Amino acid sequence: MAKLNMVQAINLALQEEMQKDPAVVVLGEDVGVDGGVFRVTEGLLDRFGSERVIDTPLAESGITGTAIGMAVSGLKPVAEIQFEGFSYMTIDQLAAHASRIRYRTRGRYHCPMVIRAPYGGGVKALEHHSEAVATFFIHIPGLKVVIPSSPYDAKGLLLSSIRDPDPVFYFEPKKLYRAFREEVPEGEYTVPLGEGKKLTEGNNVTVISWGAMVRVCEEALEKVKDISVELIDLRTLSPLDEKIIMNSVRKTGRCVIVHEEPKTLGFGGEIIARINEKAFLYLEAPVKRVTGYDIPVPLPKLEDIYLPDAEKVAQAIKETVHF
Amino acid sequence: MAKLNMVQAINLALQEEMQKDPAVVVLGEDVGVDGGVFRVTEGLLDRFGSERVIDTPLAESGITGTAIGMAVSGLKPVAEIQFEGFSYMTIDQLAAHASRIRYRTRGRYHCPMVIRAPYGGGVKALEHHSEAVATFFIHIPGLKVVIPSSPYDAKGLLLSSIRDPDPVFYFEPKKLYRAFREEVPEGEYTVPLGEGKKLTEGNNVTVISWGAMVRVCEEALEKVKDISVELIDLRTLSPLDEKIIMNSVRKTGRCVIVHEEPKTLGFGGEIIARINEKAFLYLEAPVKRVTGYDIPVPLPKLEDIYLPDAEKVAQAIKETVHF
Amino acid sequence: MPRKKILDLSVDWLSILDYEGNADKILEPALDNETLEKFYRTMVITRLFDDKALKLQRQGRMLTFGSCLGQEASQIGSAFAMKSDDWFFPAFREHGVQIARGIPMKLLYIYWMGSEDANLMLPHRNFTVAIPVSTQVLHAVGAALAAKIQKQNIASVVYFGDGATSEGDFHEGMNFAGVFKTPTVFVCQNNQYAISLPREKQTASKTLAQKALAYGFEGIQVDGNDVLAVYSATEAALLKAKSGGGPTLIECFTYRLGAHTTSDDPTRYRKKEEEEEWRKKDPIKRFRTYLEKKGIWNQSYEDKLLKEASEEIEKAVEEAEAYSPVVENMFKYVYAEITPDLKEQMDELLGFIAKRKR
Amino acid sequence: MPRKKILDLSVDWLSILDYEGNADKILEPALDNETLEKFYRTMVITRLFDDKALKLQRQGRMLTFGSCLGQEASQIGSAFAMKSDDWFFPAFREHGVQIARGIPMKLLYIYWMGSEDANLMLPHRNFTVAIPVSTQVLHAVGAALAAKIQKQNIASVVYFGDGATSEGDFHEGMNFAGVFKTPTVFVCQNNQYAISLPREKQTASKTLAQKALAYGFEGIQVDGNDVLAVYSATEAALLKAKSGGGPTLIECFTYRLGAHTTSDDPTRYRKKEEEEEWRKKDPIKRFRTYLEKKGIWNQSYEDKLLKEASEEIEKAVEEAEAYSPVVENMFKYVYAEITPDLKEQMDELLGFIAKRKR
Ligand SMILES: Cc1ncc(C[n+]2csc(CCOP(=O)(O)OP(=O)(O)O)c2C)c(N)n1
Ligand SMILES: Cc1ncc(C[n+]2csc(CCOP(=O)(O)OP(=O)(O)O)c2C)c(N)n1
Ligand SMILES: [Mg+2]
Ligand SMILES: [Mg+2]
Repeated sequence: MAKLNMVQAINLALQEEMQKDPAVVVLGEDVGVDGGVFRVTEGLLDRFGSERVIDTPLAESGITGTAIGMAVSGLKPVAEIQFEGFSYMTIDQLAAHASRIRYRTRGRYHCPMVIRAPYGGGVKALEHHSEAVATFFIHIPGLKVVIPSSPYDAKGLLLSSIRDPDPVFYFEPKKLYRAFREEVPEGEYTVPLGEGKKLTEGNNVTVISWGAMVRVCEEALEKVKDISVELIDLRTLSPLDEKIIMNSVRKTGRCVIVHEEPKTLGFGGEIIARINEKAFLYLEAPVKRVTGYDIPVPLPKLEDIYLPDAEKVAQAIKETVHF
Repeated sequence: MAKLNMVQAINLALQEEMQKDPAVVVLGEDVGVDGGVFRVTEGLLDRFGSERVIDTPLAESGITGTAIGMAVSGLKPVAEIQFEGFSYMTIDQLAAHASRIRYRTRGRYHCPMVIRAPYGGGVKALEHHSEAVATFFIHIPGLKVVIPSSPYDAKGLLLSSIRDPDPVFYFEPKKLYRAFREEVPEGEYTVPLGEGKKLTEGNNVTVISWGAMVRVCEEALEKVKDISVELIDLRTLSPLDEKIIMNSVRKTGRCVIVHEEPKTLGFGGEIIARINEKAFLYLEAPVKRVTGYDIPVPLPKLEDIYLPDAEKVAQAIKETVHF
Repeated sequence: MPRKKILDLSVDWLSILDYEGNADKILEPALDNETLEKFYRTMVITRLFDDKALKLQRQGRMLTFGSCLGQEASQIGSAFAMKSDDWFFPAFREHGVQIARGIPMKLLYIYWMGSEDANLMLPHRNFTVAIPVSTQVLHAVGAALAAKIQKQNIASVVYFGDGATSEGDFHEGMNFAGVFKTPTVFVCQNNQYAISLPREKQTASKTLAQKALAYGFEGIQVDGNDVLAVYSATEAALLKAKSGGGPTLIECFTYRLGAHTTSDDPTRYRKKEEEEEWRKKDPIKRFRTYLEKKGIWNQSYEDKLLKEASEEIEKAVEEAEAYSPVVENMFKYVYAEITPDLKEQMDELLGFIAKRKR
Repeated sequence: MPRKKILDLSVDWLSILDYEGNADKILEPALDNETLEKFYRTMVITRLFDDKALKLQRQGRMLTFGSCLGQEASQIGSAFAMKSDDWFFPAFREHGVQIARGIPMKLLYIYWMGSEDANLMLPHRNFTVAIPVSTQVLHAVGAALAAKIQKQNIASVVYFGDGATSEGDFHEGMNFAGVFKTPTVFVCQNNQYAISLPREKQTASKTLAQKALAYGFEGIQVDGNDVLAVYSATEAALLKAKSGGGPTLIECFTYRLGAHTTSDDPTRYRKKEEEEEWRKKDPIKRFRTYLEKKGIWNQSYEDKLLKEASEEIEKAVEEAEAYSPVVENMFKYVYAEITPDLKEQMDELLGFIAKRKR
């Protein structure tokens, strides 16, 4: 078993699944010869050839719609959108088609495809290269949305996503691409979609997050050692693991949600609504959100203060516990 | 003063503002010769000519991006997207550009444009012609989102939208297009963006809605005459009138939100989050949502049971009051 | 070195049948009488199907409906060039192709009466209609690319209108097809209007066929009211596609004789005289003249056909109207397995319904 | 009636200057020495600006940066054909055009160091860069349409790469331009790659210029390493645009000598030999030979130019690095008036910052 970073773990998942299942094909801009701008698809072209690792022209709706046609024809396309900031152009094909093929044909056809895209801020990138856009996709019925926060989960969740008979948007927190390594087994294991994970057990307050912000929350925990925090990594945003949230909040009575997506209509609001609906009587304090602001993600000079950080999270935890 | 339906009120607003301000131009599919598929732009071409009333080729991103170029050049384009179900194709241009021009140029340039589109269900239309897509646009910082529920407001809000120096997505609940008439003054009056409206005063429960669902809520009120309901029509979804919500909920302690958008990440969730944050201690019951389901809007045979209706709303009101 | 012409490109026009029932001797496709008769029969059934739909709509028994009146040659000619294994991707006006491909009329009616339950893609590789204009172009390219990867000797045929050529997805799809040399036939029914917008205002190019040149493959403009020309062009394009020659764009030059849909009033944007001119070019009448000369058609054949077809259609309508949709289907088919969320929402709705019945 | 050719289309190639410093006598534009010298100077400054940016980036003093090395003729030739009143819409690699248009280099550096505060569109009608590929094409068409409506005798010039021609927005923009005959010049810098994708895999058409034919207007392929050819073609296109002749697509056939950006490693996808071949075609060297023959250029001129330019650039860098962005700007310019929501969020953030400072 090797220690891998997230890029390597995703690459390994692709290698293994393509080896195992000839229906899996990879397509996108620069995914072949170049191995992807983040090298996530490195080596795939050499190993599987240009019929299964397809460098496409520069067209995001085109990639998405083509993948749909492939998926209904029995392939399992894994398409890459080079940066999440260009995923807006996939929304029409996803919302109008990919997500509805099963529904519209009453199960006679379905659309097993994955769209992968690097996600979110924190790497001092150009405009449109640091955005957190999950809301647009979570809000599409029939689509699933996944954001891993560790190499291990990244591999396991990607395998589940590729094998899932329905379309999945798989976002890769680019800040974590090479941030750390951990043991990632070779070969068969999956992390099921729709299941969150408790990272710490605690009684005072539940902290909910996903993607790169999970690591920020862990940092924050170091700053509030006197507080017993239950940290939950949702991992899948759609479908949501309501159970893990409600069980925890019913126990702690307090909750902080941390995400880099803008506040208004970020997923945190929806989670608060669910808590309100299903754990109202358990709540001892308002649920707090630590989020991106309702502004376009600023260029790198101001990016750090834009993003949630350990201090902001720690303060929110303290305020919630001492409400 | 004439009694007008919503189509007529919107048409009147366009006529008056084009007359008054030569910078206002209308563009879109079938808006000219045909007068729009709902006849909203009827008569404009004859009156203002083909340089100001522009029939465009069939391309939604094209219409949006072209409008952006016009807006930065000093015009005030009012673009029509023929149905909300085709508004997905506007998201990229709106999120990546229209909404950021002021921000990116630190106020040196701005983008005064309006996109109008018919909105939502209830008219037994084809697929993609009955969708409620506000979330996608509310979530875009720098964009404003308006949905009127009456002819009077429709005119006043459209005038404010056209005059607003920033981009506005103005959704027209098509179920209300010809549903009823009311007095709509000719000439100058506006309804300000960002201000909700109390339709009834009440003490037991706050009901919040917008667009066509406001009329459903009014129907529901007939079924719960023994309950004192404060009904609020938000009218503008972005920016949100938090004050009107908090003042009411702090008084009633109970709240029901009604929208036809799908539940998950519908705007109701965000409102609940705000109430949780700002009126937590006043709440005597969980806030309830009556919404569209998290499924693609079904074709008309099942549309009626898909949409919130007076009975569903009345039941939610009762449950909330008797919690 | 200085200014010079580096590229010569051209577009052809194809027509085979004249209005007197004579086919060009060299271009006439070698079709047996049975096949010719099938073409005719399907064109007639399509027209009756269409007409019935309009009547039902007027009586409030159907949703908004877009008739294909006048486009029968474009649709039937191209449809019968396909093999049943080929993929078919329609826009929303391809009733004729759908009927030719063997989709039961009952299912077509159920869909247009407002239920997804009919979208079964029966019998084989018949995709559901695409309401958003041009989106299906990409699906067809993807399916063709998949066929190539899977080494299946099939092609995909995608239908769209003149208006559709303005959309980004048309462009991205055409370009992918050119780059990957996918076995795709793009059938553009240029019926001269996109709702109210006339063809000349849709794009400044002289033909739609020439748009293929931007993607490095052939475009041809075909007399879209000539079922033989459309058949020939499509057959040739499919042959080319399946032998590795890549995609073709076929512009069927035709006319939408009816309104855009039942919600549309064409008198707002076009002259009656123009419609009349095109009515004279009726593709069914034109083909009938040819068949009559060949001894395939006569009045008693026509009478029998009309009678049989009408009966078939009445039966389809009856069955369609007897169908009532299943509420649970709204929730059951969003994902392979219903999610806890959706289960909860479904149960809530079923509760409402049960309560109301009481 | 039967099969016949109905359309003949063609594409021209334009080149004026050879590599020995000779210009085609007929096509040579009538430019005075001062103008020619300005062309050269701006090309040289651009190269130095660019080089400095790469160095700064390697030292961690700048964001990811895309050099325009090798494309100076395409950029400067087209830029100086514009009038200052014309609209300029860049992609993200148009440093040369930006410099030619008079945007202070200090501002360009501030932007690429990571602050929007520099995006002032100074001095006039110079739009901000568009990072999402091809989106700016539509803005240029809109601005040109507005000019037409407002009866301003100006044009818009929009820049994009070979890769950009695959995007839907390119198509929709080109089509709108054709239909509305907008005064727009589309300058496609075909630098042979979109990141790693070579031009031949981007599209199957032989040229990019021919794509204009799909929209009913002219496309021309120009030697993009020949500043005189690019200037001439752009000037002619602008003249046509402003006299009501509609849009033109100019494909500048050139080469990106550097990496796509500082994050890119071109050895992964192309041969050193290919780069070497193109390095021989250096547009600056080529133009210098011409100027030398004309007596405009000599070594002492070059030395002086390099010295002055370097000083100017060092000063710009210094000023840019002295700039620190204003936090409030993040909130102040989202809407004309700050919303209560944003005010609250801003105050919260300012509170955080104040607390940290303590
Ligand atoms: C993306 C999108 N925009 C707008 C519409 C509304 N609409 C339906 S059909 C149509 C015109 C289509 O014209 P064309 O492609 O020529 O096909 P035709 O209707 O003539 O068969 C329009 C604008 C739509 N369905 N999809
Ligand atoms: C819509 C979009 N997709 C992907 C990218 C990532 N990306 C940046 S530049 C580029 C290649 C652009 O190629 P080309 O248009 O030829 O311009 P060049 O870089 O060669 O100047 C890509 C894929 C982007 N910026 N925008
Ligand atoms: Mg048409
Ligand atoms: Mg390029």
